[in-house]
Amino acid sequence: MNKFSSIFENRHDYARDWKKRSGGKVLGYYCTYFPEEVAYAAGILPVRILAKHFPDDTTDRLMYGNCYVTRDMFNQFNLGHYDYIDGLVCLESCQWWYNAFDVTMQVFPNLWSHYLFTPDYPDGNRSKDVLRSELSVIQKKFEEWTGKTVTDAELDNAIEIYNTNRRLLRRLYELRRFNNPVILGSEAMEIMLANQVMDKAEANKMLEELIPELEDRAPGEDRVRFILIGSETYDAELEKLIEGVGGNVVIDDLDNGSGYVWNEVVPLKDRLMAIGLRYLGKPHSALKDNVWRRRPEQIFRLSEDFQVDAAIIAKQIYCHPHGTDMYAVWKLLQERKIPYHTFERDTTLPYEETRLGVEALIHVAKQGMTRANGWS
Amino acid sequence: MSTNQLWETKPLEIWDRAKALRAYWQQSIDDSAADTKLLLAHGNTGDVSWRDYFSNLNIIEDNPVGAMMASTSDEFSRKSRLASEVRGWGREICGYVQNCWGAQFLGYQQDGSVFPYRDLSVPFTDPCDQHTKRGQQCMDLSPIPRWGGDWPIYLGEDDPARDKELIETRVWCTLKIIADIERIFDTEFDDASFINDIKTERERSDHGIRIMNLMTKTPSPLSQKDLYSFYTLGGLTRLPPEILGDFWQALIDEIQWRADHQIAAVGNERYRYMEAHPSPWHFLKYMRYLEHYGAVCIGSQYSQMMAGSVSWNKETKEFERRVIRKPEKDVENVKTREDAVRYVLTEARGHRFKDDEYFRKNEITDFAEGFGVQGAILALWRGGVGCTLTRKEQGLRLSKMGVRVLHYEGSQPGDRTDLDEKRFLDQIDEWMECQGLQKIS
Amino acid sequence: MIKVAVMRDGQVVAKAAGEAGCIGREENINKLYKEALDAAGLQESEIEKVAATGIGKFSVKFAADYITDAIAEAKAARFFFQGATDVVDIGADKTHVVSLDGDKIKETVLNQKCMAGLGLALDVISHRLGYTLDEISQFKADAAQGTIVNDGCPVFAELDSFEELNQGTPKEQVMGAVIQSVVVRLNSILREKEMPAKDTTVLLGGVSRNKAVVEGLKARSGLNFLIPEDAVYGGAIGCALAAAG
Amino acid sequence: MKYEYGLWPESNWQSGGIDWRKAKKISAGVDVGTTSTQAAVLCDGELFAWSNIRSGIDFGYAAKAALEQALGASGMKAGDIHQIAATGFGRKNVEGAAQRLDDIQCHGKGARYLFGKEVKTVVDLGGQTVKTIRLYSWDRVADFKLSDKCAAGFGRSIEVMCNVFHVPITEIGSKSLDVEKDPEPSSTTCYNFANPEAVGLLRPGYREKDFNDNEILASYLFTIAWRALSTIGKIAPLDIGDIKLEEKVGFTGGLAKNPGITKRIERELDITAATPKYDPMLAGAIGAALLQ
Repeated sequence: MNKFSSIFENRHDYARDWKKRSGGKVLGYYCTYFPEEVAYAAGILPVRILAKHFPDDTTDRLMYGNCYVTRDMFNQFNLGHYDYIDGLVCLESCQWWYNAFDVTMQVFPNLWSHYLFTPDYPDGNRSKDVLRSELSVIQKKFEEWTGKTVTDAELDNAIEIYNTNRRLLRRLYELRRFNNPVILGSEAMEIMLANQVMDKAEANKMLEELIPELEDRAPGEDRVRFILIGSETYDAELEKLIEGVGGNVVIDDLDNGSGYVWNEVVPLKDRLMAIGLRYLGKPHSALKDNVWRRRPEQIFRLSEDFQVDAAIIAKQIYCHPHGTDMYAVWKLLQERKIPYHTFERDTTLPYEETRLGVEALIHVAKQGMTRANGWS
Repeated sequence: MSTNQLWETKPLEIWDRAKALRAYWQQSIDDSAADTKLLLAHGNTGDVSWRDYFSNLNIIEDNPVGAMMASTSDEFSRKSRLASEVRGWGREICGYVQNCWGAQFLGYQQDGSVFPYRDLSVPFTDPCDQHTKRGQQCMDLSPIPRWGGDWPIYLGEDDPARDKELIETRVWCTLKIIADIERIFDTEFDDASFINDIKTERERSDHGIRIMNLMTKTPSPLSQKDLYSFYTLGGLTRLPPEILGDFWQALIDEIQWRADHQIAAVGNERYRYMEAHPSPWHFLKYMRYLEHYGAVCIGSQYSQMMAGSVSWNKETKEFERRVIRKPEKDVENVKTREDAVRYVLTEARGHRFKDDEYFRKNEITDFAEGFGVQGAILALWRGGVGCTLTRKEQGLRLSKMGVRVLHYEGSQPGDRTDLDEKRFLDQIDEWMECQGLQKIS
Repeated sequence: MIKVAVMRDGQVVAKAAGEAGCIGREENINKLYKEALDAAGLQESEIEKVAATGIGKFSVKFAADYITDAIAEAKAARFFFQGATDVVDIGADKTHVVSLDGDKIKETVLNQKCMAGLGLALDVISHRLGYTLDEISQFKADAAQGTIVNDGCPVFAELDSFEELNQGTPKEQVMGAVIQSVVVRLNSILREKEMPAKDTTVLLGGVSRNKAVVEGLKARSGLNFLIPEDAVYGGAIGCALAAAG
Repeated sequence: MKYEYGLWPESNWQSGGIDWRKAKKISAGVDVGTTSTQAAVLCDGELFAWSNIRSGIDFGYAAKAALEQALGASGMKAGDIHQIAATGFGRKNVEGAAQRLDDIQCHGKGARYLFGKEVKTVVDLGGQTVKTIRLYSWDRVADFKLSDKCAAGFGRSIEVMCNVFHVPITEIGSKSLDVEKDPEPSSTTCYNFANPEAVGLLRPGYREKDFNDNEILASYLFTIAWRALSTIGKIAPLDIGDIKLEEKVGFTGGLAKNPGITKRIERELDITAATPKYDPMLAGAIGAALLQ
């Protein structure tokens, strides 16, 4: 467990060390709709750009109104934390991410860059063809960049590695279905975040050792079961805070959480089409859920499968995709009588202020059984 | 003429005709609410004008409704925004959305009448993320059909092979919308007039380009105040030809006459400035305040966008039509609905906001050069992501070429709560006086 | 704060400063104006011209002219230091960066609304933590020792400082962190357009008296500020110069 | 800046009618907030003594001081209290507290005591956050909402603005009501915007007619009332229509004593709030004492 959290903590050193070992290139991406398999097949390490708060006096010059996360991504580049990144790829998703990508490219023009169009209407008849053509375009650009062609065998290998990774991470989620789960939400989230910044082959080896260990663990404490909904996360602070008050996040509807592992690439003769279909078929992120709604249904299905007692909705300030979906999510939670608490995150997570809401939610969910008499 | 008046000035004669058209449109909205016409949310996608070709369909687009609510009643728009905020749409949602769809939750309009609940919703996909999810607000309230849609773009040079798939997905989406509306609402799409309009569409946007070039002259025959009203009138009402008559031609002729005789929109024009993206709902107030300094606003990429996709030709010093992709079939042999849709969607990769921000970064500097502006007011809307995305960069780019840039802050275009008018007026005074201009009227 | 400056033949002969308030602001203005005149030993009739500037300039009913802040600051900077090329005015409710080009004003930058009331927030938080402004002025650069508060918004910074106190962080560290967040934000405002010149930037405004902030800003931005003795009265003096024409 | 206008008076009270020596169970609750701290001592479930002081920055000391001031000259010493419970922002620093209870439960229970059985919706207008609580009939919390991040500290901002305005905090509410018609609120996102805007309203020629002093106060307090409404409204169901709260509504917290805020909220929701038996700021402390 702590191997993963140490990789997550000093992810920059890990990436620099990977570059020394493999001599390959590191590609930064922002949105989890990025089909990483194509990059991996070309020998490139895809790394998700993560935000971590540092005093920020570099971003006001080119940014206004951004959520703190995209500001920090740009700030990290200015502070030199991402000096090992060789290229950046941006997708048609949230415009604040595009803004972070665009201003980073203006300040670091010699980075390799590419804009990949992923349809906002993922279920359209021609959307799969568009994504297929976009993948072939980016594959050619990878080949020009690395100087070697991407063979079908390499694509199959990448698909196999990524599907194994998803299966292993999905087992972590399955372990959290049971009462008194053996793994806490914060531990699982740190493993997820570590997996998004490391070489999947190495991650699979570490997961294959870790999961049997977990399965022999004694069941954890009896805690209130939460589902975490909202903007993508970049650390496990919130999960740790919830655990500090007697709760435990057993499932999440985050794009970089369950959305990252919920479905696999179904191999087809046309490899790029197979990869594209996986990303179009994954649980919708807020910006892609535009026609008949799937997100509320997905949230309810996860809540029922994992027997959650309450929902925590943590949205970044100025995160408009999740802001626009708020009504649909609230409406579902109210219909299905799932108690929920919504709050906004910013650079710092004030402990007492957040604890107030989470603790009250536990009492509303566990109705009357306060710690004094019995449960808490 | 008073001593400070540099140019002769005269009110626009076309004005009363424009007022009549707007009154006609307002009436048509009220009638349609009465006679069970289907109300379509947001559909004014600019590719296909749904109202003209579906007889029983009427469009109520949320941007103009949100803007009108904000400008007519602070109190009611504040109540609507509260109604939308307590249901989840907080501070990061565009003010137009909060105004228009907040009233949906109140259930009544400003004049107390019942809120016109929509029957279907077609997306206006391109400009900003708020648009990608626009039209969901009514769908989330009650299960009415809403269609998906994309505005595919990419950075870098043109790649016809890559373009092909991007166009195909939009063609398929548009054809699906038309077929579905026919099936679900048992109505009929008027293909003939749609195909015919494609032929005439060309000359309506030519009008736009001519107005644009006329406004590059000093003094500008038209100021943004009037241009923006014509923009919303044209874009908003899309009145049928028999009502419109030769309105656009008459407008062009009058502006041409004014340009030839140097009749200015603002008598004491001594300073020209541009603005960015939709004028805020209170634009009349601050443009008139600036006219005390002899400063005239000549428009923005948004209001001049009536002209469609244009580019600035440095040699001829003129804006000209910009077509990247030649449709396979030229206008004459566009016969079927699919041909027409493919023709409309192929022509320009789109002269829309996302294009300017994403891959035509020279657009704003060309625009400033073309109109010979000395200043630019670039608003920083905290909630409207598409309107705010690259304002700071453009500010730096413009000030590098010598244009004095003023940034003022507000929450969103349709929301008065956050605009500190006093601070904005002080900023205008400072912006003008630092450039050596004093109030002269 | 209201600041009054009386000048004769290009020299400052009297100054007065006092609370502005909002209710009864005009009486405060008149009272201070009298005070300054008495200090200068002048009658009201002997004053040739009165001008006003600042956020509440229009409350000075008897002013003949209203000067925008940028011009007043620019004149004050040149009055104090002939070779000044940039002026940074950090007051209670605004931070202003004015860059000069010859005797024209090249560019002005006003702080963003999220960071409005920088000086006021510093005053309020330090008062709440039990310090006077002079005490926090003596804080050393490493007072924060790693404590970090939000540097984007003073309200969140205030909330974070409560959180730190609640965790038991000593109040010196919390105050040091607040000062550090103010310094970070000021440095960000300096960088919005062109960075002011290294050695010819004049610092005006009430916060210029706060050495901790000024030293922190010098270290972070690399500028050596020229701070006149009457920095607090910069706006008033510049306004008087502008009135003199 | 001088800080005497924003200092609201501290107070304490001891009931003459209860002989605490005969009481079987003496319980106390201490609610340590970011802005104010209250202590309440109950004898067999009846309010015996309370105090309401400013929190300052040493929350542990504030709790001790609040208890001492509550006991005052009643002869009871802290040692005589059987059980002390702590709640609120600084509850962790209260020594001698047997339990640290959740704020929302305490406010619900305390409001039930202050307003009686018929209160169903409790609106706590505190210094840091606005909390809205919906109670079941059997006095457990059914649902609660907290104000969002950018609305933080609006309560605290009144203290600051009183110092800026030079208007005593006890009069700002009534003064702001003394206007014929409420002007538009100044910025309703955050008090950091509202402060400069409210002060700036003095700029003549800025609106059709200039603002007199009371109208500036009215515009500022209307801002805070409107910001509180965005939290209060969230407790109402999501369906169509204006905000409808379950009757009776009780206001607690510091701003409940400011008519400029409560009257405006009542007018907007057209409700008439219940009147508390004791100081509305005591809800948290009384609830903590009762809930142990």
